[in-house]
Amino acid sequence: MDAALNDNNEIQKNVRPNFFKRWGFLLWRSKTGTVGLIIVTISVLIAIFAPLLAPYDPAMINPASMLLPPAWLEGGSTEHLLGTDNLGRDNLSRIIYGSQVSILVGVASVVLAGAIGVTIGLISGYFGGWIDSILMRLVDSFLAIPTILFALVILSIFESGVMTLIIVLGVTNWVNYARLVRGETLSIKERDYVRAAHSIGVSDFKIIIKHLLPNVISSFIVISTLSVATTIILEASLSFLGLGVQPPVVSWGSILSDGRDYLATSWWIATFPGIAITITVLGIIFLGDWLRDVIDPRSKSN
Amino acid sequence: MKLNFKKVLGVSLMSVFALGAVHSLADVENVSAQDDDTLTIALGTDMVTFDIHNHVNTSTEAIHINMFNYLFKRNVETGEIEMDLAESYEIIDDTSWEVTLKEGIPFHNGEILDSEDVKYTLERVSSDSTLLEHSNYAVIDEIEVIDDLTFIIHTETPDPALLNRLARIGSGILPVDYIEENGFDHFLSNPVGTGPYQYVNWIRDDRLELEKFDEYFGGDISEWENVTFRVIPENSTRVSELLTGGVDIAVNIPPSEWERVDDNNDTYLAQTDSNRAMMIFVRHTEGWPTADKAVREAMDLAIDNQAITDHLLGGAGTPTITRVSPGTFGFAEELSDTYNYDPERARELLAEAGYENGLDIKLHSPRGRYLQDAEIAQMIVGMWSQVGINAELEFHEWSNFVELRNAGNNEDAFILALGNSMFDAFNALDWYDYERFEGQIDFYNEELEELLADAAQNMDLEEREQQYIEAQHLIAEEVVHPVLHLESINMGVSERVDYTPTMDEMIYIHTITKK
Amino acid sequence: MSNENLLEIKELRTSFKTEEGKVPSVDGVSFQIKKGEVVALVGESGSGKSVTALSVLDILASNGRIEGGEILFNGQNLTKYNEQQMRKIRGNDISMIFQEPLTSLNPVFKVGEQMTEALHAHQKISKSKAKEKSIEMLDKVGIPRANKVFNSYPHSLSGGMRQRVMIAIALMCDPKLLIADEPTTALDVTIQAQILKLLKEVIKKFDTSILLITHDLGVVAEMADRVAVMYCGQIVEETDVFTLFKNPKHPYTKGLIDSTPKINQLDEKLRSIPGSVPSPLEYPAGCRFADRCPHTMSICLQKVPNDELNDENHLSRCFLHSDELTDDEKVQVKVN
Amino acid sequence: MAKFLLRRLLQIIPVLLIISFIVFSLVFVAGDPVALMLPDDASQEDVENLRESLGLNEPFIVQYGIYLRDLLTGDFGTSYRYGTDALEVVLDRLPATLELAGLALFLSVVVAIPLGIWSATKRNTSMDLVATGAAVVGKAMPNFWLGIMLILVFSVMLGWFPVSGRGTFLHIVLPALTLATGIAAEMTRLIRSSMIESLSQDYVRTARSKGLKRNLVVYKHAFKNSLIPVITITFLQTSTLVGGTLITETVFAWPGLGQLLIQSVYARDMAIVQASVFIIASLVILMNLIADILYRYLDPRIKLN
Repeated sequence: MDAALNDNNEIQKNVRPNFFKRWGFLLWRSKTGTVGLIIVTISVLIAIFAPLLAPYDPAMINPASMLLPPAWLEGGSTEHLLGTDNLGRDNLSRIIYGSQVSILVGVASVVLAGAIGVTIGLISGYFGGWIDSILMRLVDSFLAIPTILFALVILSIFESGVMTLIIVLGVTNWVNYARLVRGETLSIKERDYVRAAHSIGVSDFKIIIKHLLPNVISSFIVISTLSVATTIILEASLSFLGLGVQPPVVSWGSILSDGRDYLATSWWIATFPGIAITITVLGIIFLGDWLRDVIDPRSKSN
Repeated sequence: MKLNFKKVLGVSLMSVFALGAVHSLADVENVSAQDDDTLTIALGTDMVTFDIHNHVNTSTEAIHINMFNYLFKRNVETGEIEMDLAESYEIIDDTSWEVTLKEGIPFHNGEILDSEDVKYTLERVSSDSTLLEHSNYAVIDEIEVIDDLTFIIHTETPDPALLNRLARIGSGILPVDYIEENGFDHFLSNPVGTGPYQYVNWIRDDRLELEKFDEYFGGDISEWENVTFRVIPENSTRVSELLTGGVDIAVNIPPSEWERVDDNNDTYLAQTDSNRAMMIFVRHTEGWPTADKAVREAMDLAIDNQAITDHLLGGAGTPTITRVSPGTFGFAEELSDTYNYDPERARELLAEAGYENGLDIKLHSPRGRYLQDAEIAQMIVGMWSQVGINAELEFHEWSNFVELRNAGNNEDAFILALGNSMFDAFNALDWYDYERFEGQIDFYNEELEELLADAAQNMDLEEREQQYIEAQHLIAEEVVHPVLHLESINMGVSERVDYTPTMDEMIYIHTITKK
Repeated sequence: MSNENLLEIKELRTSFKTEEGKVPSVDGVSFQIKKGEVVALVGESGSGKSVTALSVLDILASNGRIEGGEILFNGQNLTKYNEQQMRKIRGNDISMIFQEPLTSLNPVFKVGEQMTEALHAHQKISKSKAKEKSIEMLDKVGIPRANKVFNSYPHSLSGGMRQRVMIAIALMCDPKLLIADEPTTALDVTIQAQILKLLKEVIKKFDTSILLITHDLGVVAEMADRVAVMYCGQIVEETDVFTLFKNPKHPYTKGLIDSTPKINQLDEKLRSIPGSVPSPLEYPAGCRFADRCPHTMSICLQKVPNDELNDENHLSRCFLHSDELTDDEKVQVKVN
Repeated sequence: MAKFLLRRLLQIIPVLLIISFIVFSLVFVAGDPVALMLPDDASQEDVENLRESLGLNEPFIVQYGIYLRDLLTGDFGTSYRYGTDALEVVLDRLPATLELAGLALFLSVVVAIPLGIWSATKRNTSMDLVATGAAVVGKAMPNFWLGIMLILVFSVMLGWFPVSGRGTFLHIVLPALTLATGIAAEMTRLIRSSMIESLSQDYVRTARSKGLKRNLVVYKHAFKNSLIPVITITFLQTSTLVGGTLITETVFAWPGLGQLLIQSVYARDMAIVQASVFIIASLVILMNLIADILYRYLDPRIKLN
């Protein structure tokens, strides 16, 4: 029997248990969703309890034990499970503390970008006309300049630190949200209940908040989860360009980029944060995919 | 519409790919490093420009040294100033020097060197204030041409270091007829000099190709027919290119790779001390904690210079108290290859200065500009914290760092590494001149100002040397600022080539021989 | 209409793996189709009639599987066929037309392309010959300016025209059996009549049998020779079309017929069948129609009725016709 | 189609205008280039007359006006580092980047389409999980880490490819692979979902009912419908692609626009920064326009009205 050639099937369509049962079922059934949720929860917990988990102070220089390999390789010591870097700092503690900044930058910049993006999307979608065309041209121009280009130019002007990083990534990434939200608003705006509310004199502002925002939030959640992943990856590239977070602050991206000169000799300094980034991004994307299928069932991509 | 999308998509993308492949094949036929007569050198940053007066960039001069000649040149071993384009010179009075050129020196385009070339070149840099080298040559008033081969250099004030000044970055002599005929822009894209190698081709951020100038006035002194300077910014890539034989010499090998380069049987690590001193400048402005000598001394005593050079520089680099390096005129030998380290004393000094429960300062530092700069900064902050100095470390990208200092916004301290291309104490010690760094350091010492002003114009060389040595001792006693160490030059060299880097960080192709 | 069976389905069982568990959509279905005969499968949506049709051609969705039973076509058991063998059958011996003409044709290919490919799949035929045959077939199904339609895209045609193209495609290789899954549901009434007329001509001209899937009794009356009424994955009644309308035996069939308006009873109030179709995941123990049936007896709630009435021309799966019931089994039970 | 084309082209003008404003304000805010152009101890008066000559004392709007006027003539000012016209330097470096980006895009398309289709037809099987996992890992791996590792393995250890630089065809292989990985991963995911969408359409079931071979059903009927969004996806990767060249060109010492931009930003050579950002933005806009046009041209349903 040939598999998966055509999924149009009567049974799938008319079996719809109630909403919560559905979440529970879907989560339990869809392997990737569960895996994603577990990974994301673990990394968030690591970030929150970093001070308790980290065996050493990430910035403590220890000239005596420089470039120690991980414990299981010969020459490694169990005091430093993942070995030490070129200043003798404990790699494991740095990765644990690094999670704080990487996740914080990812989430905070996405929230900022989301706020700007959703507002502009709603306004442009709802009011349409020349407002819409101006805002959309603004969106097109921001889209035309790759995010990393923006960050490169801005961060080299202003001193880069965690706050500036968040603001810069937030101010340049809002474009995807604006386009998405505008699209949704355009379609919802046509719906009768919105027209009805409009006709009985409900203020535009209230309509946007009461009717449009809730509908838009669901797909916003999906997009924002995925772009937290992209931002974490971008932070590593910015560190490579010397524009990421500066010591003593530490992030996965900064450890990875500082360790790149040692890839040939002490490969573990750069590789473990790389693995941390990859696993967390994997978790976020699986979670994002699962959220998309739960929130808007129309898309059949699961 | 019988358009088959798949074909359209395939064809369009194939063409982009084919264009690329063909283009790159027909492009520069990459002369492989194995080809015997070609020397390939990998630099970290690209040469900036052929305007010899307008770059202030040591790695650019390291290339120009093979294409242009100075009037005088510094003997790498002895440190003596010798004749290069000049045949002889005679001091007429304190402010005029009569120089005679060697006869019949050809430029790469066949033009013969004469006084007009010297007049045009030296007056260009000494008059045009927008040129980056202008401040080092402003002392030259004008060049009086006597005849084709002789001319008199008139300086505005007596300049005992004129010879050193004319044997450094910015002293190359340009072909005036060639430039007047084709314009300076044409010169910039097709440079002509008198050096042993002449220009072939320059693909920016990729490679600069030179070839041997057979009619070089110094004769046949080099074994290499062609030289290619390649630009490879990423450290690990540059090292990998060296290890695979893609290049013969790679500059700025990071300490993390020294062992790997030395152990590899096809390559070895060539190290020498450079005259670039790593220092921490501090503010002497009123109201800043570092204006107090006790604090400065505490900061200096808290730093274990040897630990830095041992742990971070693999033992290369020499701790020092004076920033003037060996081989420089006026070098105070007793203040070199030594350092003060006494954390206990540092704590006492801090207590005396009223900071027994800690001193909070801010340290600015560039990142990725000098050898291990970020690591050294973090280690110093660690050492200071042991004695109760809590330093907030702030890294800056280079342009911001320059701007921060120029605008005088720097706070307590900043890290800087400075070389001395003149190999004369004047160039090193003028950093302690009050006006030069008003608003940035504001260090003022009456006695030192007079000493330096006098030495700058003292034509009696012995006396001048003693004045500079005395100045260095005075600076050391005052602990004007902690000085860390002299950086090392670390080059990776292929076994098929024999080369030792020189302290002036120049790359003399003719000194590189085949094994 | 010879009496030898073209298609014989025995105890067919097809089920689907879904997140909520395995759904038995076809639960032991058996019926036959003779050459040149039109058999209609009637029932509400979700009764398994479409799945039965898809099972014949084995083009079920990825999570669907034929669990058991046999599908004999000219005596060959299709359930034993591998993919290559099934491919030779599909579109050649058995072909199918679907309900949504708008989405059943590929929007990015021209009509002609979608016709000739059916020929090339089964016969060694030159491009021009295939084009010629296609245009000829378009004429046969009553499409004006066949040449122009051959070169146009599906979205430029009307619903009726598209359904005609579907039929033309299905007939390209002169199939013995045509499965029509709700062919006229998506069309408006006037076009519906034309399509039904066309299907009748097809039977005459090409001597094709038709398995007609529909929920519209009017279409059944118009087209079918025999009818099988399906409910919850099972055939509850099967007979010839005249007996079905004149003398329906199974309460569900009666309910269906009563709930369709008749020309001569316009004033009477339409009666509908109370309750709704049980979910396939929780079929009741006894008869699946028990909780909606006006004559439910106690036995209906315990045991599953089998072919209680089974004379050679009429079958009904209901205890009302069985004569060995004990008294307490016959006790009437009020359910709705 | 022509009306649509005209409207789209007209839309580009305000976009380019906004981009020029963004680029200019970035430069304006970047502070005083003069400080960097003059030697450290240039006197205040030197600084002053240089500012005057560059017209840096004019109000913002006037300066923007001058800037715009020059822009129209393609004059982005002269690069103080290279001493020549900025646009000339940028255009001189563009072919290297286009060549690298072009090959990377080609590689990602050649990998992503079959992988995307394959994992779509193997949905919910363990194979699909492996493919999706691999795609995510490809996307999550930072470019520079991958680049350095490729060099260490394929050049240093195995010696198959030269380490860096631009020259023979062998030089472009590793950089293109590094750049293509992230793009291919992203495209595989997008193609997979687009294919799943097409595979669930009614016409695929009709195609199967005609007895067409499996590959014909998947690669002809289903893929052709996905081809249209796939083409759009391919062209929309330009922005990510160019972003990627910044890192890849630095790691592989590839003399392209990406590396030039980084060096210029570090050296505050704002003329080059402006020219590069503008050229890159126009390239991205052009590719987005092509994507739009191709989308409309290839989909018969839209072409008609």
